Amino acid sequence: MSLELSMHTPPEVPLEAELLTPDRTVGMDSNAVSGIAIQHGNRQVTVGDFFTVKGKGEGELHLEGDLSRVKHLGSGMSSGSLYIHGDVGEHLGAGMSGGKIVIDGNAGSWVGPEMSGGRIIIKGDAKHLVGSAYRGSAVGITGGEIYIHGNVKNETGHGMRNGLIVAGGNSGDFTGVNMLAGTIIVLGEMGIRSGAGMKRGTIISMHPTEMLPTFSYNCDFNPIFLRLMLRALQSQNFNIEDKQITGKYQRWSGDSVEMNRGEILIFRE
Amino acid sequence: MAKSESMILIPGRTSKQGTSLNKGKLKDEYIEVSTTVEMNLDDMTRLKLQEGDQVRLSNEIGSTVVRCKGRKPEDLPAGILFIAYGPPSSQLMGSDTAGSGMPLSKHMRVSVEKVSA
Amino acid sequence: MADNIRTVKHATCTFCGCVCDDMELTVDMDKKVITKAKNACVLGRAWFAEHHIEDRPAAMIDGKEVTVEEAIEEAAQVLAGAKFPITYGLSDTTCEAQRQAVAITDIIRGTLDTTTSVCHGPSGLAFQGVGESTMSLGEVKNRADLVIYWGGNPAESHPRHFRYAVTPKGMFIPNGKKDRTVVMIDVRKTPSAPVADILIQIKPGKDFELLWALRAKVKGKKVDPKIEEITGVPLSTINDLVERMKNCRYGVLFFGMGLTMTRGRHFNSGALLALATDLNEFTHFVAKPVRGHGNVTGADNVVSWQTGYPFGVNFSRGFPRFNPGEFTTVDTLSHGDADAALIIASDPASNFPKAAIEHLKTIPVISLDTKQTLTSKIAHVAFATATYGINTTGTVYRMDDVPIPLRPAFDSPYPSDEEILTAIRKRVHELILSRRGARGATGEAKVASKQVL
Amino acid sequence: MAAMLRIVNGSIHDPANDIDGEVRDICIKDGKIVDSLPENAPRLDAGGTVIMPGGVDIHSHIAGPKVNLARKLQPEDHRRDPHPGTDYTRSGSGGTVPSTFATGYRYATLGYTTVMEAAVTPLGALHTVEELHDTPVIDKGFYVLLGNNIYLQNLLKEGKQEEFRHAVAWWINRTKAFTTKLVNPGGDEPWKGKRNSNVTDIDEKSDLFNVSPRQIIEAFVKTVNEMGLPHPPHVHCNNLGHSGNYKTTLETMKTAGDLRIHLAHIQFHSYGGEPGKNPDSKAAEIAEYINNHPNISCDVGQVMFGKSTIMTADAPLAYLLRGFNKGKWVNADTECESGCGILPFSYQEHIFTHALQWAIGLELFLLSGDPWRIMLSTDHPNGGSFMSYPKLIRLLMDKTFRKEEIGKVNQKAIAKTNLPALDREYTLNEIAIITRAAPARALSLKNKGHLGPGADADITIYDDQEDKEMMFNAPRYVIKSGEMIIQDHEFTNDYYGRILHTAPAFDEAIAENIRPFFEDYYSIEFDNYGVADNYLHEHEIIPAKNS
Repeated sequence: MSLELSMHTPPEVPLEAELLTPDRTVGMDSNAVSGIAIQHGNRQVTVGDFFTVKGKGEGELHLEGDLSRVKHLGSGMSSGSLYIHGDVGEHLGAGMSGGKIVIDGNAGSWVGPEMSGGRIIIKGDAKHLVGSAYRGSAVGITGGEIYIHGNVKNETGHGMRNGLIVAGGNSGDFTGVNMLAGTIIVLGEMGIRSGAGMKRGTIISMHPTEMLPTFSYNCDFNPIFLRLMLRALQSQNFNIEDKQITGKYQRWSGDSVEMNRGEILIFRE
Repeated sequence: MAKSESMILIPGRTSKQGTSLNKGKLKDEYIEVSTTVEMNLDDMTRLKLQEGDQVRLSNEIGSTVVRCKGRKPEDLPAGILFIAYGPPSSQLMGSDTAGSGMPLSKHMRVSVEKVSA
Repeated sequence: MADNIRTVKHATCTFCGCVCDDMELTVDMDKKVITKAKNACVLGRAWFAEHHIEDRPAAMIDGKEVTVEEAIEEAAQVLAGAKFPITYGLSDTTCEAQRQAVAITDIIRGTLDTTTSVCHGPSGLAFQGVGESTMSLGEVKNRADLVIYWGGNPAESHPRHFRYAVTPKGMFIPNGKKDRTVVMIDVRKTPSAPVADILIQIKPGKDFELLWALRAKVKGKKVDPKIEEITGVPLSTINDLVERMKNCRYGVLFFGMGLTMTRGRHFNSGALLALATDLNEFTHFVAKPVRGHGNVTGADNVVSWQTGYPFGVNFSRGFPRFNPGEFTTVDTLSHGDADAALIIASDPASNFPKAAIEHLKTIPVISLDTKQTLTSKIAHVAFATATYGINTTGTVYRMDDVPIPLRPAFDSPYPSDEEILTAIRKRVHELILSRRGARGATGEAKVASKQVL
Repeated sequence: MAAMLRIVNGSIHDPANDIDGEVRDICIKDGKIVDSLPENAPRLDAGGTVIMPGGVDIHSHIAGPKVNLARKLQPEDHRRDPHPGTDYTRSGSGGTVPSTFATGYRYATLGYTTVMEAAVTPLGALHTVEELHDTPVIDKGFYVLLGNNIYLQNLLKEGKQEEFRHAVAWWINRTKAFTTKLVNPGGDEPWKGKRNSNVTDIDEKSDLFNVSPRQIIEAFVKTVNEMGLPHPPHVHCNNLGHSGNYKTTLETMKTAGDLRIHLAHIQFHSYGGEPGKNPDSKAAEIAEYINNHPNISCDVGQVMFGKSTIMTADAPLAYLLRGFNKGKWVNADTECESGCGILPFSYQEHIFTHALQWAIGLELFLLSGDPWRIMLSTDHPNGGSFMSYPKLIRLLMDKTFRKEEIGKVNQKAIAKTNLPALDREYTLNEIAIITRAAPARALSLKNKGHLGPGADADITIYDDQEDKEMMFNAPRYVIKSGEMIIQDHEFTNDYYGRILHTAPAFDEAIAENIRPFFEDYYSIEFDNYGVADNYLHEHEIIPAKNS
């Protein structure tokens, strides 16, 4: 049996619910979960003030309702599964180290910032700074996987050091900016200035994009690792055509203002 | 039928806006400054606009009507509009700050059309 | 002939971020007007000349005149009762008032932001990403033989900026402008253009690409020749600029909101700051945002020393948190988060994005301003306050972080921002402590007397 | 808080009054320590505690333009270390460069009640004073940077020793400083004016002023001693951090002759080896020289492992350090006065140089023949945060703990030192000397650093614990000027603290000599420069001999 929370009162101002994670609620009954402290603006309230709680904490947590003003859900979680049936607010899975988060709807900005492990799956769109560093920090995610079936916006994978980010739709500007390593795959179109300041790492896009003047074209090739990756994504219902699996990719290296050891791969029909 | 054209709007500060600000933002002078858009004279000719004509600027956010004023092509390139910040430019400004706090308040793509008198 | 004339020397103009402190004001003390402001620029002259005492109520609630005390009580009740109150503005007031505003926001656990977020906020983020090689303006006067303005129009926004950076004779620049090369980079030929020895017109929105290409060139890296087509700047011009930058003795890059407000925002500023840093491999090179309103730099400083962060600070959890895009005012308003607003010396109702203005109209607003604005018109509680620098003393910071004391010209019948905010701070503290039922309720008197809170 | 309090049953460590662990009463009245109180005065039973005067930090960077730049620079550092407010205290953020409120409160939670900001440009003095007003609990002052001041160097070039003395005094008065600070004297001009170069030798004369660092140091030592400022010139020697710099340090000390001089963070100046190559330890040579020269005082500038922030008026040094990882870096030039460099830094046990620096600092402490002249500091936040003082105290007091810690660091570095052979353990009284009594004496603060009648009632009461890190980390009570600020480890009050400065006499005519220079080369008005009296609020003038 899992824990099921459904929102009965919409918040007037943002709710912050970092304690609502599947691992922290293990062993709790519905009363205990109702008593967990969450933050409503500047007031401390409890889960029960906004959610009806059913079930028992056994590592699987379901939330439903319009959670677009609920922030920090799944923050710091290390195991278990969190399912959100609806839209969700900012800082989803911030700093998580393990476990799985699945969102039916859309997510706000800062999905999985500075995460080190685990998996986030979003069926809809997300906004800015997916899998990124917070301001001032040079290092974004250091591990884990983020799969977004819809679009993402700016600074996806900012400062990423390891892990995988996949966007089924388009990305905004500065995809993979200042990336240190890791992989970003954008199946739709990328905005401008992808890979700016990247040191290492790989950005893959299925559509031509405007390259920064500090990237240089190397060759066309058919990377084997990509075949494996794209097949795996296909099995997760990402829309990937066979020709993208078998076809050739332009390889660009950059960013020359940094170490020039990053690469951007562009599918070329 | 009025011709509509896509241009880039650059709101900015001017010293006239600065001096009129001191009188008060609800005073005529300030309102006049912030409701005037500068346009390349060639663009004006093409759009059949005279100095002081009213134009509607619009984008996916909203629209506003301002008076136009010609600038020589060497001072303002074709396709660029300049306006002092103020309530009219707010009408066209999106609120997505991309995790920065700053809305995109310059270089907004707007469509321009003459408002018939 | 009025004989009650007073002269104020070394007065400070707080209109723009230049904060020129060499004003000599002639004040008609009977009429309470400044009749002459020697050394002022066109903006400064208007700033001083247009400030006279207006006949309007010192305090209003919902448009009706009330006593200042009643307005303070109402403001405190609104702020202490709110769950997500925001404090915004602060660039056109003294550091003393700014300190009180941060204290209020800390006590009520609100969100504090300044006009920095819609001005050089992106440059602040860039600073946090790459740092900055910078200087006080006197160094430019004394040393800079290469001065580059990028994406700004100082002739109109900061008319006397050139007196710090272009025209003056300095210690190692004995002939003033003759000893400097001035480069202006902009999308249009602004009224600042005549001061430039070299004018570079760039295609709109391509600043990042040009800055990035310059960085690569400075580092001796290859740049895609398409850069010429992309930016509209010939390769020969780019190469020439790179050589000038590497070979100058003391170079400076000033930059304006042409970088911060356009697509790329903090990355544009960051690219410029990184370029200045890179150039230090070859020579001494500095950069500086040309900051806007009078004391916006003071706001950055005060908020930073009190909270650790320059703007966009939230206190909901009882300590400061920083996240631009979440706790900045355009966001807290346009997302509909804020449930009350304390707006000090700023007019978001007239220049914010439409969605933000619409939300602002639905919540109780407390405004402090020297003049009527669209914001004071929609305010639930509106205070008319004295003008800093003209009516009040205090401290302001120039765009290069240099603090300057104010020398007021004449008294105002209105209280200062600092006085109003101090009174609100004391009252919200009482209200919050009594809500918490704290033992601290007895502590308030002591704490207040020690001036810390 | 009652105006009177008698603290009874505590074990008193008051080395300035030769009291070493005796149980005595301490009587407080109106913020001062007094001989006696009426029998019915309120009592605080301090049984089982160790009582010391409030701590005095002689060298720290807590306020002013460079500190605030370093704060703004590092949101990532604050985010992990929030400082919540209480009913009595303001909130803030911590990390290596805490907000002003957090700085004051955190010093108080370590039992410190007086802190000196060690480097402020004259142009930034007003900013510093404004920040100090928002730095609660502690009394505070600052040292004004004059060692690269262009006007003063011109006077030296012209041999105008008399004008030099008046001008130095003018600057101290104008900025409300406590004493003069020299940082890498003579090094700014090559940095700013000669494509980021530096002086490398104490006798290297600048082209522009034809004076060497040694001449600058000599002039300040002579002048400040003549003026009788409460603290001698506070000197950050040339060649900080460079291998072989101990020679420069010895030469700097020799330059002072038998006049008073304070050397800042001397650990960073005690390196042997060849320039550009790996350093080794010259702690023994430096300690020996200091031990034999009673005119010299210093603070150690201990390196502690973990995060730090380099912030220094020694801009070339910061740039050099930036070269290692090319991370974010700040350079900030102040016209006619100073340079400045800032970067986030991290000292790591496994890195040779960092481990060597750590060991050299400990060697200096352990080789010190006179705790009154080698004082505790980390050059906060350069060598590490002041929050690491309790751990440093344990390293000094507990040789078993020290040996364990030595075992964790780069052993090649340890092999370059004598640290493992040093078995000395500091006593509580010696700790009381290096953390309060000695700095107070070096600063001529007659009412600080001791618990005799007439002293400020700045008192720290620790639970007597075996683990000295625990003990010094959380005093049970902290009393500031007679006010109980911390009681049972919790804030129960707030306190404003006051600004300590000095006001040496000088010939007012010097101002009219400075004015034309100022008008030519500065960018603000002469009359708006410095710190006007009305900015001081609560303050205390510590007298100079000639004022």
